[in-house]
Amino acid sequence: MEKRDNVVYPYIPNSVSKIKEEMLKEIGVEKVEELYQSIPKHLRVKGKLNIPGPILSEIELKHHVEGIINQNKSCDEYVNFLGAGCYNHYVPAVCDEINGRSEFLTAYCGDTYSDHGKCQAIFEYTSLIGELLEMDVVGLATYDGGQAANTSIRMAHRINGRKEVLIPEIIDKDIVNQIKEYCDFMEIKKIKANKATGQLDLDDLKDKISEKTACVYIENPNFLGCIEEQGEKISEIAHSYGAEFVVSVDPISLGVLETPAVYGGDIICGELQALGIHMGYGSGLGGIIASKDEEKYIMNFPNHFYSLYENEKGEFGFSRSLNQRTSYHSREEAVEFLGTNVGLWAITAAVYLSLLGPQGMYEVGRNILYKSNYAKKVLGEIKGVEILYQESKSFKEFVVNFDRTGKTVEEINRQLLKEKIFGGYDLSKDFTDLGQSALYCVTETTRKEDIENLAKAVERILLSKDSKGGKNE
Amino acid sequence: MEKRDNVVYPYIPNSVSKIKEEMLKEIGVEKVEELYQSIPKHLRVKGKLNIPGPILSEIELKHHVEGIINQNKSCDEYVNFLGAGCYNHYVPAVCDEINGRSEFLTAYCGDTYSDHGKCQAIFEYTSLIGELLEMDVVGLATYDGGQAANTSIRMAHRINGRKEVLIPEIIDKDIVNQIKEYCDFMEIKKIKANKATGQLDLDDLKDKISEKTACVYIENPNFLGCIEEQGEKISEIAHSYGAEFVVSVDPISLGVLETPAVYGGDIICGELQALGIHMGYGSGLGGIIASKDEEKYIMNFPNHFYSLYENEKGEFGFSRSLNQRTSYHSREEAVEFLGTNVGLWAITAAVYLSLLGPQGMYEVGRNILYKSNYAKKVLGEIKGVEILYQESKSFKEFVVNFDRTGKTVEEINRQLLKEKIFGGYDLSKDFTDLGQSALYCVTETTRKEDIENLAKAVERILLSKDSKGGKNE
Amino acid sequence: WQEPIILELSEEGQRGIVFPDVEEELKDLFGEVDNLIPSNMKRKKKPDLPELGQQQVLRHYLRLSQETLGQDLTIDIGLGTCTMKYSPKIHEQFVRNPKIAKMHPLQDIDTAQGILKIMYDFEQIMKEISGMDAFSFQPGGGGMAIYSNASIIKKYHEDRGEGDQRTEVITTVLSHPLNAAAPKTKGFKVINLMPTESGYPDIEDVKAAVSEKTAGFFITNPEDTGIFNPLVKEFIDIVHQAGGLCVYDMADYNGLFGIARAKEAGIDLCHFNLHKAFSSPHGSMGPCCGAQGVTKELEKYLPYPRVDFDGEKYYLNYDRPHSIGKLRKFYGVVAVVLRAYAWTITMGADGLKEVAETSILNNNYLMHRLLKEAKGISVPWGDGGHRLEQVRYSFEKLREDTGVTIDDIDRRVVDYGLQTFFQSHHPMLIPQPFTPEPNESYSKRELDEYADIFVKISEEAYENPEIVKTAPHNGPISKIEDEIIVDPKDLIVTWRVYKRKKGLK
Amino acid sequence: WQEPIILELSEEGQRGIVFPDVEEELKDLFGEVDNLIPSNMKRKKKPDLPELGQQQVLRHYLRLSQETLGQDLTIDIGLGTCTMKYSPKIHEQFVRNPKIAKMHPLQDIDTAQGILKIMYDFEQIMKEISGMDAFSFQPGGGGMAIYSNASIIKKYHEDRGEGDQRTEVITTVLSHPLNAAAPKTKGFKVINLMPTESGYPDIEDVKAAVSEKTAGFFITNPEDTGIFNPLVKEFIDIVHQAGGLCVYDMADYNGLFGIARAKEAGIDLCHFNLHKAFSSPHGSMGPCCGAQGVTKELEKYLPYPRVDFDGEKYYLNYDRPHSIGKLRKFYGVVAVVLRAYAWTITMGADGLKEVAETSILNNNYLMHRLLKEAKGISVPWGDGGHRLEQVRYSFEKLREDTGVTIDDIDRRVVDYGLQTFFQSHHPMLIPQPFTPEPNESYSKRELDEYADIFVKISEEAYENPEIVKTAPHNGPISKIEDEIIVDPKDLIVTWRVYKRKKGLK
Repeated sequence: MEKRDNVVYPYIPNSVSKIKEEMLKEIGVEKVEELYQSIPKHLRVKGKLNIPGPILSEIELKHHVEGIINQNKSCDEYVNFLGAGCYNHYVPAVCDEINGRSEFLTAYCGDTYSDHGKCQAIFEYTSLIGELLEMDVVGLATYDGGQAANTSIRMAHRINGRKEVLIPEIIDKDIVNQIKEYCDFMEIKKIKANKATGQLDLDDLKDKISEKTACVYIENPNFLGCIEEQGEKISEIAHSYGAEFVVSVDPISLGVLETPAVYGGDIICGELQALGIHMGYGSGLGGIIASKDEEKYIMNFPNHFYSLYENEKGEFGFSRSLNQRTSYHSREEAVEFLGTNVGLWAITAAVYLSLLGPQGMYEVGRNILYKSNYAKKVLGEIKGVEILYQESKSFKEFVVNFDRTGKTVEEINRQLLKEKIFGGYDLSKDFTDLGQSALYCVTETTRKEDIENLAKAVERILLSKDSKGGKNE
Repeated sequence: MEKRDNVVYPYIPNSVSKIKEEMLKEIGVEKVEELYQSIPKHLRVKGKLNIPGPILSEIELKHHVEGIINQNKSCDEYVNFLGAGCYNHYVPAVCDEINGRSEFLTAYCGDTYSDHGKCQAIFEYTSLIGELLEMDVVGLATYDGGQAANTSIRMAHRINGRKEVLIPEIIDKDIVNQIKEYCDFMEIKKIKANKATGQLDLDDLKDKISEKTACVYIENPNFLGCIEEQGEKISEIAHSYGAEFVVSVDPISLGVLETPAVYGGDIICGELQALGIHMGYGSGLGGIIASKDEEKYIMNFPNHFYSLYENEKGEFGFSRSLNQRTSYHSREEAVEFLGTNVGLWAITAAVYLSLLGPQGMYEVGRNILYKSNYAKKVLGEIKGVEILYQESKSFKEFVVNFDRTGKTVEEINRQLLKEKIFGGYDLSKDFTDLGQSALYCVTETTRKEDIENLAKAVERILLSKDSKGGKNE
Repeated sequence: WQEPIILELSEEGQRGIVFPDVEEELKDLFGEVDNLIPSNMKRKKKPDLPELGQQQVLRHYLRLSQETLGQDLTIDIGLGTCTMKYSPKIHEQFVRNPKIAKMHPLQDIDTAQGILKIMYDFEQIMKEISGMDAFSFQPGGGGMAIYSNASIIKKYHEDRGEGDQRTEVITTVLSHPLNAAAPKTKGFKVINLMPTESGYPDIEDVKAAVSEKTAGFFITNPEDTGIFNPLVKEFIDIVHQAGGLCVYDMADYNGLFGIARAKEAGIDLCHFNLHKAFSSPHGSMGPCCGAQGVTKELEKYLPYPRVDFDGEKYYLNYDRPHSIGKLRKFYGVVAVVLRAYAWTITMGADGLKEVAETSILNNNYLMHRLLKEAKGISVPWGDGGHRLEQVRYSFEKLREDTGVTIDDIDRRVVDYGLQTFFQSHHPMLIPQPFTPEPNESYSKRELDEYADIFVKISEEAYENPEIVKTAPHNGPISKIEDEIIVDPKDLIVTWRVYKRKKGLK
Repeated sequence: WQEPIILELSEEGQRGIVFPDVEEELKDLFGEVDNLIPSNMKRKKKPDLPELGQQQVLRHYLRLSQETLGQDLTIDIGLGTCTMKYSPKIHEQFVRNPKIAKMHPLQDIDTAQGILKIMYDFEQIMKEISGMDAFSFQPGGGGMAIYSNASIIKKYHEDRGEGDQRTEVITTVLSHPLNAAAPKTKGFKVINLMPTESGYPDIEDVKAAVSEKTAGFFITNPEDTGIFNPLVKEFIDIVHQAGGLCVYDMADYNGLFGIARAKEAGIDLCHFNLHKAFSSPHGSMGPCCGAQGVTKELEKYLPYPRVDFDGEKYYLNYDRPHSIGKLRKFYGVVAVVLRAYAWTITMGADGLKEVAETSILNNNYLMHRLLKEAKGISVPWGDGGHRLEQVRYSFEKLREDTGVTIDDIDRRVVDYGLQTFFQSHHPMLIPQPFTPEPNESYSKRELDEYADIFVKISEEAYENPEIVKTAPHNGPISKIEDEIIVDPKDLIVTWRVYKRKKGLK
């Protein structure tokens, strides 16, 4: 290993000794250390950090990192039936191309003039989400769907000052925990689900709603894939108590399913990742948030608004607006804190929606409807396997119960793994009422033969006797 | 499948019926067919083409194509010791980034004003190759190293009107065939090699050279990896007969090895692929061609020259120059034909040379020298294995002879394949004198343990008895 | 380009991508797709999305990209506090590898050992860099990490029965606004300390601020002034004595690698922005990762799950009874963790220190040149001595002399091909502020070019102020006269609102 | 940007990338590296390459890329004969997959079955599209394919004992220059036929040109005029009767997919440019692929190796005793073949015909608008009827009226964000020529925008010709007054020569 003094780092152009000396001379000091003598000795690091590296050569770095990540298996190699909040939708090549552009990838908070293109792309994101949701006001995407739900709920609280939030019983435990963490001054009440449909039990809702209710929050489709048909009624009930109606949607369903704007949603939120963003082991999440065009909503958004302006030449420009709401401008006086979120995913979603257009959104939704229903059908035909919530229509996801097979989801999934299949998400821990159930997900990337192969594999596994055996090899 | 009339192709925006009708109306015809009625019926295609497709959805296209190409094994999966004209050198990520930019990828023959950046990048390619070779005139890269050799030889012929070309006996059969194909009006004479060194037999050269010799063409290092040390002498001999001295070089050797400009090369050519371009099963080839700054050379280049100009504002511009030489300008009066070549690879090589700089070029050369010599050493120590041309120093490639092992290269390579190793290029067909020999190649991407694993594998294979067995599974 | 809004480019019937047709067998099985949708949930009006061919979409967004000054394209020194540094291109190959990009977060851990190892190993690295005992990479950015730190503080005091008592958080007015906003969002009352002429608060002010109500103290060191607060340990001791916890905002850690850590200052919690000092690209404002570090005592509060190693296998540990719970689904933006890991092992310990030292050198070199050559610029506070990795300058003198404001200059730099610069967080204590951060990614030539531009603009301001005031002249668009709205009714964040306001179709 | 030459950006000692250090063990084994180099072959003077940090290199070339008008970025209709069409981005994922990019051409065919299958299957597709019996994808571009066709013609006549006799090749002066240059390079004498007012040669001229010396006839149909020569079969028959072979240049086949083929015209050899009609990107002038097609009779002459299938496995067939040999090492630019394969199967038979028909429609629509609206433009030759996929216009009237030349207009379009257009190949029979090719990739909106720009420039020429003559005003650089050198001494293609001429270091 060469001595440190001789190392010139490709990422640090001025690590060349001669250049450093020139600069030090210009400044008028002898050693770099003199420039940070303001840091007291007792606050200094003793000795040298004990970390791995350096791996200065790109060849060796690539070898090292790829050696590690090659231990992973991807959903290209395995057939995936997992969903539950992150989805293996198709990512068009053009989405990858645009979000890989050095310009978008390495821009940050530049504004109206220097990052005109970025600002326009973000305005297009909010505009296209607006069209998809039929909502006029859209905030820049936030961390994830859970955070979008959190902010929606807090917005409701800020609007009406109330501290109770009603959420459905059928909901992802992680989302509940996110709400508990972020809205910890609020009281969360769960509304029961109809056992046969999975949809909201309106009687229970009526029982629990009151003048203390800040908002009714539902998901459509819900966490277990059931399409909620009672949106209009829920809206009426919520509004009759002066509560806001917050709906979380799956945006990729909106080519075929109705937007909550039509059945009375006041604030719409949702998880963005489906719209052209790779899963990335969860890296691809983003939060949609939108509302009606009323001051009480607008002024309670914590997010940046890139508003359109026209100058005298008739050119469009885009500028952050009504900044007094945000914590960048008003610190603790802001409505909520606002940090850097997922701008690149917002741009990607704009590209996705532009590529698909109304027809593409319709087709992808239709494709998922047919194929997920087909999967329900073929799995449901397996002896001992039961599809739950049959009385509801479902979108993309559905619950498969294995109670009558005598096998656990865990066992079955372990066996499926050997056939290069990621089986459905195991619900047995979080939804104990449902016994040995799994949440299966079918997207437009799932092929008909994948579904048939899954069914065959499940059948084989259920017939086999020794499927309990230890770990996956 | 939907009816054709309804298909809107994402790559054909005007395939929308309504738009087509609008355009036809504007033109004043009823059907598109009317626009090509000038094509006589007897020249028309009868019926519909019988070809596969359509696969209109990107998902299915990706599935289909990747399904096929996944049958390939790459040099990421196998350890590669093949060279022989195409090399597994490291491609820096920045090279991939730049040649993947939509702008460079989809530009073509735009010129001075619209493609200023491309023209400058090409000028930088010629400038940096000029520095590497210490040559003043560099042509835009041509199809491959063989074509560069061809043009060099024809340039020599055009300069002195002679029709004999002397080439070394140790040379790639394909290159000879390229020369035969392209310079078929010339007579090719082969100069013997010294058995011990692989270098040119100067006595044989002296015997064969004459006033009829258009040029002496050598490769340095030669096809079997030997470094030719007699450049200066060969140059003297060639020049004393009024012949041109053409040298083909491996550009990646030039951080450590002397450029032919110093030992008398008049025209320098070579294969470009080593400089930052992926092998791509041979897709990455390109031809370097350069000469001294003399009219007789300049006016005999068939390639585009992007010359630098300054305008009144002191801005640099780049424009194709001395176009009368080229076939675009002069048709059959041109010096040779000129078609579209490998502009993107020229730009990539410019990026590569800029990244490496003098120090990087030195280091990569040094790395290859150490490791290829190490490979010679450890292979040479295996019982029955002999390294040929030991009396020469070598660069990157060298010949391993297995005659005394009783096994053929083919057998050994078939066994190595099972260990995920691509063994050296089998020379037994083209170089019958060398018996069961293979040309091994070691680059900076070859790891020390790869070499050691190779040696162990070869040892194992040579010890095993049943290595003759049939095909690789 | 004068590129229209994409909805203006729409041509009816065109399309950018096709999805696989549904097999006839499935159509036969289920009939019309409407059979699969509850009748009242069938979308009645198709969304008014644009209709364009694939290349038309591509071309539009490529053109927009060219109108965006990414750090790759420009000498992006102006965005102080953001550490706009080089994000190595090789890292993009790693994160775009299907072995990362196409992983589902719930897939069996046996099939995710690679990425789990990276997360685990990087935690060990972060522990050593900071001296803290445990890290979570779940926060989706610096803001969420600060929030998460506030959450832990709250839980900590609750567990000790002081939840109702300790309701105040202290920070400095020069700390990033989120150090006030995130604790406030968590429910704390926020006390802001003002700096003295030294650039940092007086020790007496700290003493006055703490009380039995003090839950925590959020501090950045150095703040955006680049002045290191040498009394930080004393501050921390005061807060500790009062029973509060102390948090370092190390979002902009770039000038301290290998020089100063949280541990030596006695810090309880801290966070780093991996998209800043650790080189993950900013991505037009995210996604990013706020790496949250805590002491051993506080480890149990970190969000679930944690990545653990049982000697054989990496696994996700959900057994976290004391955890504050969940901030973001799954495990954070692991792609950012992977890039930060790659960068850190590339540099090694010596390289990290070189990063810090070169950043400090670059910053002081730039300051030296600007103060010497650019008329009308000054550096308030501090003793006129050296700064660490950034400096907050003031162009107040220039404004007084010429009437040219920092906003004018900020538009003018665009004409010189520079990214808009960062002035200051609010409140702007320093008038006409300008906060560049010339980190280690820039060469001397680039620093000189950057300084030259400011010297030039200063000359312009004194000689021909109009050219600066009416800038940009060479940007993607000209100056917008009135870009600040105060009435929410004027807000236009969607094209549908624009159309409505303009009375368009 | 006003981006300097990269050598001007060099800062001594900086570096863009590091290679692995050599293991100590190896250094011990061999000592100094000089021991491994013959003493007289050790490089004495390091090459004067630039020294820059990695991002500085990246930034430089990114900026140059932004100063390049790729087809992805602009409505690139002007480059007639080049078929500047959309190259789908998904194809770039295919060719950049390591399973293609990192394949060595000599690796065992068992490990290359995927790519061999693609080459084999694509040959079958090309056979059907053209009606020919066999294809080689070895030629590295259209030029090399024409050359290869000339080689086969030569070999064919040699095999029949007529090698010395058949020394002449006939082509038309409107055919691509390579149809003259490549046969000439192969050693043939070239006879150029002139067009009549119809746009194609008279049948009597063909008869007069053929003789017992005729080796071959190289024809393009339609030529760059977009006029289909309806007599082509008669021409071919005449040549065949005289004992010559006939070659179609189908480089720009875009208007004929599914409509007209080589086979029906009785052609013996032809070639297609896969980077034109088949959508592989042009890559700033390559790499590309000239697909060479021949009849059964001539198959044996194709370059070696061929990709064959033995019923179980694809393999490389080197057993080609009659082959003309080798044009390019290995098997051609297979990445281009892969893209063309992907494009063709995406479109299918119906889609290919739609490509041709839409191209013809777009072209006639543009012609209709330009002739109607742009003053000073005309379309010589033909009967004023429809054209196929392109048109050669003339701005002669405009020049006469205003003094504005086609060169002026060609610079002026850059101000409107368009790529420079193609005027005409040499010799320029039509004065002030302009040859656009609005293929199927462009939308009606884009065609209209393109037409509008030309209408506008025509108006400018009549109203304010100076603005056109002094263009560009908005390009990366201003007009260079004197950019044509005639003396080789003035040539500057390397920075070293520039420095020498300027007396720089």
